Amino acid sequence: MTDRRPKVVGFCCERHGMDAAVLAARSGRQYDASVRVIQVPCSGRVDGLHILKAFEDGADAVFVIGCLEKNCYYDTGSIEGRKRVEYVKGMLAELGIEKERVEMFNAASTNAWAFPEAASKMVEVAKRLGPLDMGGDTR
Amino acid sequence: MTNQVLVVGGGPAGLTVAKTLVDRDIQVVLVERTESLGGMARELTCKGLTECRNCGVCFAMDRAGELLREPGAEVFLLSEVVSAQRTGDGYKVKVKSSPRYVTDDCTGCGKCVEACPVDGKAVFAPTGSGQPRIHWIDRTKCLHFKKGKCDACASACPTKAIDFDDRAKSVTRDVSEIVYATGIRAVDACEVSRLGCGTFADVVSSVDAERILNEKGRLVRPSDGRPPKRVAVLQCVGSRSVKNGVEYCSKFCCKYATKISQMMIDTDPELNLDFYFMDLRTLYEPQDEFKAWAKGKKTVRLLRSMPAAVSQGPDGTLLVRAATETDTEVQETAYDLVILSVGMRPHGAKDALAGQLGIGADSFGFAVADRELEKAGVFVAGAVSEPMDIEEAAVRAVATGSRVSGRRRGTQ
Amino acid sequence: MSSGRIQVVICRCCTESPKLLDIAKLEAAANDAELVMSVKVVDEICDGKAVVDVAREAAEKEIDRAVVLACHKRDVSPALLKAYRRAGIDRSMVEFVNVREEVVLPHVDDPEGAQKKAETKLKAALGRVTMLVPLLTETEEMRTKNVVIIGAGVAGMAAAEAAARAGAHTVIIEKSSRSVKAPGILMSNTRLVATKGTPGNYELTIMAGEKTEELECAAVVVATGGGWNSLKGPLAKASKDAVPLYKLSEMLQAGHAPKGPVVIVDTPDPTGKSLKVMDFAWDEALMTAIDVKKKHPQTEVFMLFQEMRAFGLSEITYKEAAELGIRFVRYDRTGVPKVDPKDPTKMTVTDLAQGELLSVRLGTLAFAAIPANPDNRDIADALRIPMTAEGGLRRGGIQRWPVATPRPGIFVCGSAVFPKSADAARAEGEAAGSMAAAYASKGTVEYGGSVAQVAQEKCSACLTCIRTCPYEAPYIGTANKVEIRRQLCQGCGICAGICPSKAIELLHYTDDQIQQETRTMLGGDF
Amino acid sequence: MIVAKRKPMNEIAEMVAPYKNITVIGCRSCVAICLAGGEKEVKMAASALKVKNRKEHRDQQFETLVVERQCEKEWVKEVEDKILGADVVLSMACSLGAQTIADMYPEKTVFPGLNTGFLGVPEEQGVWSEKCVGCGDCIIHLTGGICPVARCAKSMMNGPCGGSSNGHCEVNLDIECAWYAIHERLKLQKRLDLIEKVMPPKDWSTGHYGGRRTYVREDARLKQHQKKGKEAVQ
Repeated sequence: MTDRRPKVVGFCCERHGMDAAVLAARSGRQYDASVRVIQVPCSGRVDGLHILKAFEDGADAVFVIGCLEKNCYYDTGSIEGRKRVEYVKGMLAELGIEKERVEMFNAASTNAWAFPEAASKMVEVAKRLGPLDMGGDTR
Repeated sequence: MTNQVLVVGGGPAGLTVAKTLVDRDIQVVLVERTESLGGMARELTCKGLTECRNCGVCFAMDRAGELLREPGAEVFLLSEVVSAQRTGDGYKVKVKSSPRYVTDDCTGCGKCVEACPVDGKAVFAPTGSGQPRIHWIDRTKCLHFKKGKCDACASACPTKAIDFDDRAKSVTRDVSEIVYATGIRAVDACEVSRLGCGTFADVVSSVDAERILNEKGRLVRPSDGRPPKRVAVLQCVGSRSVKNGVEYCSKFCCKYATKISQMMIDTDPELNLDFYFMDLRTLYEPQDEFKAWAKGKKTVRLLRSMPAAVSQGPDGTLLVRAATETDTEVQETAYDLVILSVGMRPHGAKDALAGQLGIGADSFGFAVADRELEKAGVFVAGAVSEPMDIEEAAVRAVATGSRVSGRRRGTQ
Repeated sequence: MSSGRIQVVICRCCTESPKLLDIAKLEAAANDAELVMSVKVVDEICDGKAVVDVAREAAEKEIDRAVVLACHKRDVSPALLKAYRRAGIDRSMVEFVNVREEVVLPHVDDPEGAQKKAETKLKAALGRVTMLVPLLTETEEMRTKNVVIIGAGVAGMAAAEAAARAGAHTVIIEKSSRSVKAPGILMSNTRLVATKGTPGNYELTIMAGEKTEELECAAVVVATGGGWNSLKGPLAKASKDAVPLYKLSEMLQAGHAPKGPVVIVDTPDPTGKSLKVMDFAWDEALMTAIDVKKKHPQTEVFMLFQEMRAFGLSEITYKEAAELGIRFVRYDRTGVPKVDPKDPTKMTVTDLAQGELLSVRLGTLAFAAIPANPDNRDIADALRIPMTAEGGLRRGGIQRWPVATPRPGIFVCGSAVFPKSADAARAEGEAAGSMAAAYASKGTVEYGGSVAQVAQEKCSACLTCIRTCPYEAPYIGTANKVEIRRQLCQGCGICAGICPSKAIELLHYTDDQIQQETRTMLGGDF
Repeated sequence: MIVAKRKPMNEIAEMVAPYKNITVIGCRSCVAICLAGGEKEVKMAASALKVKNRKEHRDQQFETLVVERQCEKEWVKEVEDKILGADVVLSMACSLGAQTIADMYPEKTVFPGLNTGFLGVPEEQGVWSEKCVGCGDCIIHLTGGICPVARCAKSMMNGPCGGSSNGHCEVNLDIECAWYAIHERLKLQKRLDLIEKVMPPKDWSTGHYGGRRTYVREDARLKQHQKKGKEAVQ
């Protein structure tokens, strides 16, 4: 059963995060269909709890994508978003769960490569580490 | 009187003027020569990975996206203003649009480009991050028009967006003001023959480098598609040079080159990067910030020297010959990739339309419009008037927009 | 508990090309879902007829919320939302699923995966739409058309002129006694002390001389300029006749001959120990040097610099200066200019181009540096706008607008942000002034929508939200618990994400809504 | 306020590992404010443990709740059924909260989810520092409002030790020497004469060294006649 598709959830900001995803799509860039995107107004809206709940609910990898720091539509939102991701990384690492399973990315609206690259990286991580409830050593 | 303003040019300045006016409930007719909006900005890459480096590229492209959705703006792509006639307090302008041969149904998938049998292709996606991202066909190359039978792209298109019956269109509009923002052209790096441009595949201009970065997110060598290990960045290629007729400093090259250098090091901290320059003129950045950054990186060297020549070594590497800072000796250093940071020339200030409107050009070709001309309703915006980066072009364009709307208040 | 009467609209134009998805299956899934009262598959939702058709059925079936499977919500025709509004459905009750750019286009080679993704997204949207509540927007009248401009320098004057031209009432606040001809009111010897109020209705507290006054305004332009008068450093100390560049230029314009030789140094603190300078007035320095040389050809002129930043067309001025015989000396931190302690008219510096120690007589010493204005701190504090570490005022991210701060209605321009030439400062002032006037001329401020909301019974008044909000929206209210100023909230949700007591929710993106959506997304087939 | 920090998640996981039904209780007072044990942290800790369980195919039930002040019986009483219904309680309050629950329900196992640190103040968002050790005999009126007992590593009472250099403490150069700070503060207040004043040896019996302390305010206590319910019966 380990050949099931990895479950990847992305929290994507409505501004440059989504703009980058749309530009990528219009430029014909492809990524794995197992990436599911949840739109939030700003990466600063993402709570560490949302990320953990996503893992609880079956995600194998979670990523947050927002505007570039210092160019966030909401001024400081993507800086906050990164901090939340870092905090969750710390919690997961303490529990022996690979912290690579959660990642923060930044994108500008003109970066066609940014969203597919982030999505593919997380799919690759999820494939490499295996499903959260099967693969991986327990340490 | 008419409530429309004609904006010539869909680059950062033209877009910002247009958006400023539309926001003030003034209708805009925007005429862009190429197949999509963005001007030079669409060729350039965003220079941030995590943190914004304030290059302004996204600002221009976001405005392009906004303008296309704006009901108050009429955008003509692949179009030219063929004439502008003064009529009382405004102008009657004639816009000629070339056919794109691809409808709005295009999804940008690129299957048509794959299918096109023409060497060098006859159907293209807009370059860079241009908006809208709809393909277009070059009639002069396309076999359908040349031989009248090929329809490879049409049958490959999953959305049936190819329309060979598309026709050139001509429209006239009455406008009250005209904003001339035809922007710039990058200096062709090959004009400076001694630096190996055109001779060696891995000598690229900074515009090419940005294009590669924009497309792939990382820099690769054109010759083998592999990431370089040793890179040289040469400043002031074509700028500050009497020989090229670009005596002025192009202003934005130091800003953009230092920022793509930082971006390259961010993506590959192992990369060896040598930065050759005469004076370091980073815009809107403390003068020693880049120097301090370079000092903190073991693999980055700043060299105050204008290289004399680029040649090829026996192992295929590129050799950059440059004097040391104190001019005491000449050294040759080997690189995998050489980036020539090119300057700019104003574009279109000497066009027939500019002449018709009374826009003059100075000895470098920059457009000159005085306040008298503005009273007559002709404004010049953006880098066609003097060297500037995107941010400054945007700021000045907002100012121009305010003068346009101010004139309107005055005449009403 | 979920409730509502849902309409599902599927746009073939967005979902079917390229041919990938089984629309019939999506339609069936929508029909099978709970609470769905109407499913419309239309050829093109941007088509006026389709919109009318959809809206008619929505009205007939008493629909109160909708899920639209199309493209990016920005690109869907605004006519649809208008039609829905007429049918009594608020825009906040319409959930868009971007099938085109999130499902079809990026998964062209994986029809099976795309189909599953589309079905899951439909399910998640159906779940989400039942949890939505209509959002309230309110409008507030602006009480004045005033635009207050702080600083009567180059940028401030340009701002005032542009704002006045656009029809605003301008009030210039200038801290010195300088009197200039400006449109509107000029208040000299006046400082900004504090700000209250909300965008469009700011209430400034100003000190005019010794008197405290209140000033209402719709928008503010900050044009405090650089801190030329705060020049300090070893060179300024060593020579008591040292002046900022603009003083030298004023002297020349007044017809006085400067004592030669004239030495223009970039900064009074070349090692950068006590005075960090961001940039220099190179344009003006070069023009002043040329002015000296042209008016007084016998006077020797030296320019000492670490980096000659003659941007753009200043390069031509630079060349002209060199041709006129102005001596340019580049130095670095290993051989900085020093004034002889025994003879204050002698300066030595290592000329890097010549590689030798140069000795210069000091007639007049001027500095080209534009240090950050020390007043910026008080201004930023009063207006609650951010600053850079170097002491300049900070703008918002460039993606929004070039002269704007994160706070609506407050604009910054000129050297208050970063040192600039007079010409660039003027353009910025003009831009900022016109933006402020355009903001003020709107006459009303619209606010509300997706904003933060506090459950006061949960609030610990820990101040975390107040400290992290970029917009000063949360504050401690009368109950000693946090309240949100809806006029200031822009709906980013930073506070909701950071509140340690989970007392703040962002409407439209509540924890429940986000978590429910995540759960449905992950519950579907992969 | 009381400043605490979450225990590393692995320690928490290890503690609760043998149990099936776990109630996690946070507190809305000090620990919520110092971002260690408010509702968000409680839910995140439970969620993180559930993620670990998902990975290891283990089944545990978590109940999460937050009380206003876990150090007071009445507040704890409100959630009594959740405490009694659980196999074990994980307290995400300071140790006072954890001990209150433990004392009220002696038969229940209570685990601390936080490490309780000190009495301190938030210096800036995200930074807390110790300012008081609760010695029971405050002298900051003599030291310019700066407590030498808490802020000097050696709790020196009459000026700095020999390790003070350039205003920094020898124990850690990042810490300001408390007595240097006191000197500067008194100078500002023009009360430098106070620094000359010799303080007698401190009576540490008012502090922790005198044994467990109890403060009683007779006028606030309820008389026997005022008590209700079972509290009235000794």
